[in-house]
Amino acid sequence: MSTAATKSPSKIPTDKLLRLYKQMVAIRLFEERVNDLYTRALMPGLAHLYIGEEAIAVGVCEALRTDDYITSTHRGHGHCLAKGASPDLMFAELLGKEAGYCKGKGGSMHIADPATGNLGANAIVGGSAGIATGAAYASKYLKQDRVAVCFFGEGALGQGLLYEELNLAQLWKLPVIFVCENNGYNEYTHFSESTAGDVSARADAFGMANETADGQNVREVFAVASKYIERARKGEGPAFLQFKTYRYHGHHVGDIARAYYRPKAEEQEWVTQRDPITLHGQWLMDNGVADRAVLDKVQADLIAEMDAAVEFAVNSPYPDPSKVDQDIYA
Amino acid sequence: MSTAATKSPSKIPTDKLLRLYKQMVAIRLFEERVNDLYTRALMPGLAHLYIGEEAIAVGVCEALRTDDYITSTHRGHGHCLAKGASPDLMFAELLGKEAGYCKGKGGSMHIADPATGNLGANAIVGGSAGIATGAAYASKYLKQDRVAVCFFGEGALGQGLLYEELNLAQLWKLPVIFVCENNGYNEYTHFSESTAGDVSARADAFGMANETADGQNVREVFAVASKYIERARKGEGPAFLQFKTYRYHGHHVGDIARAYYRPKAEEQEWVTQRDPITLHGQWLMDNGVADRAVLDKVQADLIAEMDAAVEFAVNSPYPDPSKVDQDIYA
Amino acid sequence: MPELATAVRELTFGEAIKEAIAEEMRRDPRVVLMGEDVAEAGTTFKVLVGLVDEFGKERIIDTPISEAGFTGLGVGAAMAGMRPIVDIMFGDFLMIIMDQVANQAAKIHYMSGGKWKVPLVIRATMGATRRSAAQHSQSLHAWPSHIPGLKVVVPSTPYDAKGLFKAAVREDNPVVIFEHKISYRKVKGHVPDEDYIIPLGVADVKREGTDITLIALSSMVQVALGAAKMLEEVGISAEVVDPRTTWPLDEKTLVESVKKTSRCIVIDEGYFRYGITGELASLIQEQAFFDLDGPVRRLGAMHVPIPFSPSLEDVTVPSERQVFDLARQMCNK
Amino acid sequence: MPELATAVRELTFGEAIKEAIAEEMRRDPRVVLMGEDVAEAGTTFKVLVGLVDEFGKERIIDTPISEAGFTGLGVGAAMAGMRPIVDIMFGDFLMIIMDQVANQAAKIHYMSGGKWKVPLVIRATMGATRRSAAQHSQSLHAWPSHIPGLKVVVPSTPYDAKGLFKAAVREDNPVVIFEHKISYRKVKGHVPDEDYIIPLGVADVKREGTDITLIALSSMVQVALGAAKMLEEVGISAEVVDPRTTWPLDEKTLVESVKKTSRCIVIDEGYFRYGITGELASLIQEQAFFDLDGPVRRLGAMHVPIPFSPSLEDVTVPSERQVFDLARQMCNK
Ligand SMILES: Cc1ncc(C[n+]2csc(CCOP(=O)(O)OP(=O)(O)O)c2C)c(N)n1
Ligand SMILES: Cc1ncc(C[n+]2csc(CCOP(=O)(O)OP(=O)(O)O)c2C)c(N)n1
Ligand SMILES: [Mg+2]
Ligand SMILES: [Mg+2]
Repeated sequence: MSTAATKSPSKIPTDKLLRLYKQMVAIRLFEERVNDLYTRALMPGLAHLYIGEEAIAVGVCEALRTDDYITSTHRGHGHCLAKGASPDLMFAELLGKEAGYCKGKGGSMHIADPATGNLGANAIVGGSAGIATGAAYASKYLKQDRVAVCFFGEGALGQGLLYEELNLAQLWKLPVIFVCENNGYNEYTHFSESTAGDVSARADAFGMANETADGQNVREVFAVASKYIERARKGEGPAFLQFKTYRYHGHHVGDIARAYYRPKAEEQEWVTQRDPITLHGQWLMDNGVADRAVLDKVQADLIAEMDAAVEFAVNSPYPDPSKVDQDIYA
Repeated sequence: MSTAATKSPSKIPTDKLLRLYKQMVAIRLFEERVNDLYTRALMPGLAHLYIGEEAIAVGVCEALRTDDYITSTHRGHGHCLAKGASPDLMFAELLGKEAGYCKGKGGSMHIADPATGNLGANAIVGGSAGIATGAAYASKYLKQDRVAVCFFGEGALGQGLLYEELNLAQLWKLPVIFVCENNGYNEYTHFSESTAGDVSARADAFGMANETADGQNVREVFAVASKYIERARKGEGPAFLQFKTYRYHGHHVGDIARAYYRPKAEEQEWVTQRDPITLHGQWLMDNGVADRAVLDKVQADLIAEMDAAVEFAVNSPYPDPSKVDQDIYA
Repeated sequence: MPELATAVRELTFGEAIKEAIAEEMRRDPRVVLMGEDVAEAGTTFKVLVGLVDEFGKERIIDTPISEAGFTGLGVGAAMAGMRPIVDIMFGDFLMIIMDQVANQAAKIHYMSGGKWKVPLVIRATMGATRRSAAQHSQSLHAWPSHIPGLKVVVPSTPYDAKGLFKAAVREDNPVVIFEHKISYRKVKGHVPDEDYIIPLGVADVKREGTDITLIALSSMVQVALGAAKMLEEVGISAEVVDPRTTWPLDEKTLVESVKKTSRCIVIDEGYFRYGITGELASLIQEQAFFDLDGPVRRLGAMHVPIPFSPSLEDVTVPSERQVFDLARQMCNK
Repeated sequence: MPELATAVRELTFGEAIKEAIAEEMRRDPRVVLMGEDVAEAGTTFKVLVGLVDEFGKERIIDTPISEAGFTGLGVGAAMAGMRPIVDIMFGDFLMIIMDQVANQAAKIHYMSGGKWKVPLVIRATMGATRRSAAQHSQSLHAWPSHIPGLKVVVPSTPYDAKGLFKAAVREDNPVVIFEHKISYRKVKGHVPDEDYIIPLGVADVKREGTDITLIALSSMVQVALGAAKMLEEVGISAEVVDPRTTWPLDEKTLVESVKKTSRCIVIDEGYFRYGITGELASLIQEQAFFDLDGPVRRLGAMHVPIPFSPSLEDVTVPSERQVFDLARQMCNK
């Protein structure tokens, strides 16, 4: 595990430290509302909540520029928000409304937003590895200095495509960062049942720089990500980062009875001992960056924003059926 | 590189040492005739010659039982012969004759033979990795003790499927040996232009036992292969073996002018200094296992056999067009 | 309540498939099933819950998320004496495994001159309107149907699902079976508690009629039956014919029905263009042209990527109303 | 010899494609081409020999043997401002890249509500009778044609190849282009030394006629033209119509021709079942039923894995003689 971040957390400016907190809380609140919308049968289909993993999206995306690229996954709300998406347009998309990011055509698993460099969430596990690598290739070819981040769950280590992209990225020294969010489970199966050997060795296989770090410590994520993103930006090549994390909820909102695949005690342990928001909040207070009142204010403001965003989405119209065959071709 | 074989070559019984020689010469003679048939426009399509790489197929297959499995590649004649195929039926297949192994339906890239455990050559680079792994899975499930060998060129390291199979094989401890024949070129491109990092690290990525050895030394190949095949047979899991080798001829029989992608001097170096047949022949003489007359006799007998086989094939009839829609379904 | 025991036993579509798999696994120890989360989770769709308790994790096998990897493994295992069933969850993932299915499994028997066999069953799903968007809602049965060497099964009822699935497991050829996701729980019907198979390549007349033939597959059989009821009310007698397998294809039953009724609509949930309906409409007009009252008509999924929003998604799938309107117009009533 | 300069310039099919690529690369620096052995080797088929000398290895890029990998990379590069051409060599390898093509490239524009674009060209090949056996001889253009969001180009002449390829590069959508391997050297024709494009979705009447319409694609256009000559000798006037793109599809030109001639054969080199001919025959009968003299007929590659042996392979592809015989029978002459 990296110790870069834990050793010198103070290198992160105060406003950034607060922003890391704010962004994590925003994702948490967003996802709680998604769950609620599902429970109230207001959301069509399903959604995969990012609760518990917020530090990764936030730590990584706060190290990116707006014009940098990301690709995301089925569990993508956190990445989209962390990269700068607006909650109102996201909720609208999740509810299938015309006002949504994708005019209701994409839904939870396909939120995309050129304005924030979001190349799109993806419902094919591992399916975006090529897209991220290609964006990095374009950045290099066009002599831009944009970096692309490919977020994926450890389940994507099962997809051959990922290895083809790791090889291409390393061979051509592309500015792409592969971020493996290892939350321990591929759906309802522990990753040790699906993954032979060491995860980091999968990057070593291609001689790719890599590091494994604590995905519940947002400062550590930010520090590690910053290091490799800047390295990539300078043309020094790609990296593979593994962050250890946990999803508190089910694989998707409908996955309620989970005891058959993971113990309640394990869930409790992460929720109570390793929550990235609690930990960072405590650290901010312990280090005199903010007091409880400041943190509470952050949360209160976000609650108001999120509730307004939900209301906007709920009251927003569905697309007219006649729009169904628009946007097939550019 | 392994030194197992070079340290204790004498452990190989005399008849085996001679058989290793004979089998390599058989492949060489076979392939020379393929080239000749092509040049004389008697062979439809193309073929990829195995000349220069004989020690690998022979060293590995001599460590296998007849009921063990192999899968092969577009450059597959050597593997088929080494596993026990008859030259006459092979030539017949290459010429598209009814008497061929596949009734003329497969051709050079698809020779298959259940009698010798040959699951088939494959024209999709890396395409047989699953088939070999699956045969190993069946062997384990059915409580047989058969081992499966997957032969592939280093170019197949570009195919994602291979990594999925390495993971599955290691995870489930399947008796499959992945044999990477690294002849330095993917068609007309040096493998260093297509392969990031160390080849052996691709196996380490899955925690798979692996070894890299000299593919021009048939005794070394045999020793290394024997070790891992017996290990797999005992249920101790798969292995990944890389053998360094060289193809003397073009990527296929029509690839004559090669100077634009590899220097003549490099070819000459391998042909004159590292020929597996010359080296092993010399070793046999140096170590008093055989004298020149014995080796000449081996060759002369094989020439007679190969010429008869060619004649059989050339004189054999083409399949009747009415057979075209037989064998689609079992 | 002894009466209940003699009542007709009804199963859902999903239960029928589970029963087929269980029976075949009991009958033949070479049958195993592998896929992602098939064991304790009983698949994402929960269709196989409980099977692992009977057969153990050696035979109901959780895999990594490697559809191409375990399908390829299934091909090799089938060649080496087993009868594997591989489960790829969403039919959309067919796109990932197509080389193993169509370049390998489909061709090995032929390329080897008939020497090797590949008795492999590939379970895929199909069907939209689950609000799963463009990458989890497709009905891609046209693709494997285009490839010689494969057999393709698209059951519409629990009864058919059980009998066809059992036939597929006993086939010596690779078979792709498309299970309709919405039907898993929604479609119920009589399923005998016994060992029966339905041979692949035999169409079924799901409803007899005289005025128009509705050829429908999978989910569209229910739609066609619904439309047939509506048509009956306006005095049109519709025959509903279900090919049940796209390959082998029971051309005769289809053509004979159309020769009798002189009108035909082909209805499928796959994308409209270059798919199932094109082939079937085409061969009907080839073989029944002079009996036809007018052109064979087709209804397929709208030719668009499948949208997420309910207001859009619902209009992409052929409806009873559409079938009714078209049929009525064709019958001039 | 100044006369030569004014003579009509003839190029092979392969040369025309090379010229199209070179012109587009000169015009637009965002265009790059990548694939296996495309640079110094100029592709396996030697079609691009020399391009790397003009454009360098930064723009004519040799890749690892990772078709899915570099196609996916092409998708991302296209979204991020480039106009990549990816070359997958044998069309059979489409099976490996289908997820990137049909789940990703095809759907990204739609799924993003029109926000992202994927201006990607995918070069594939098609065509049998090269004695390359079942995994290197297929014509799989029906598959991408089935998927909304893709455009599919199947040029038959050098003139069309150049104009259509250039149009494909300028498209803001993913386009799959199928180049016929045998045509690379065998088919020659006039190609202007200038910048012209042929819009996708415009069929071309390759030969006018009055008795029967032969709708043919790619290699089959030559076969149809050959058959048309033979038919002329027996007094039958055949019109040959080449759709040039399967999607978008110029239905109007096809239908109008058939309305005029009242007879139609659709000829394609893809597998016969659930492919191109089914769709085209189907829509012709839908739209021209009452002008038809008899059913629309079809000729496709035999529905078998493609065999290696010349004696078998040759009978799998439709021939001039087959077209002639069928047309003659349909015209009762
Ligand atoms: C190619 C593919 N296979 C299977 C699925 C179904 N699926 C969706 S999410 C998921 C598990 C992913 O696990 P992981 O990558 O670890 O991400 P996590 O859900 O844990 O964030 C699976 C199997 C899919 N969407 N795509
Ligand atoms: C999936 C796939 N991509 C490309 C090809 C074309 N092809 C045939 S052989 C070959 C090179 C293979 O190189 P390697 O694996 O090193 O084997 P070698 O020819 O050196 O024995 C290529 C690219 C193919 N047959 N299959
Ligand atoms: Mg996970
Ligand atoms: Mg090689």
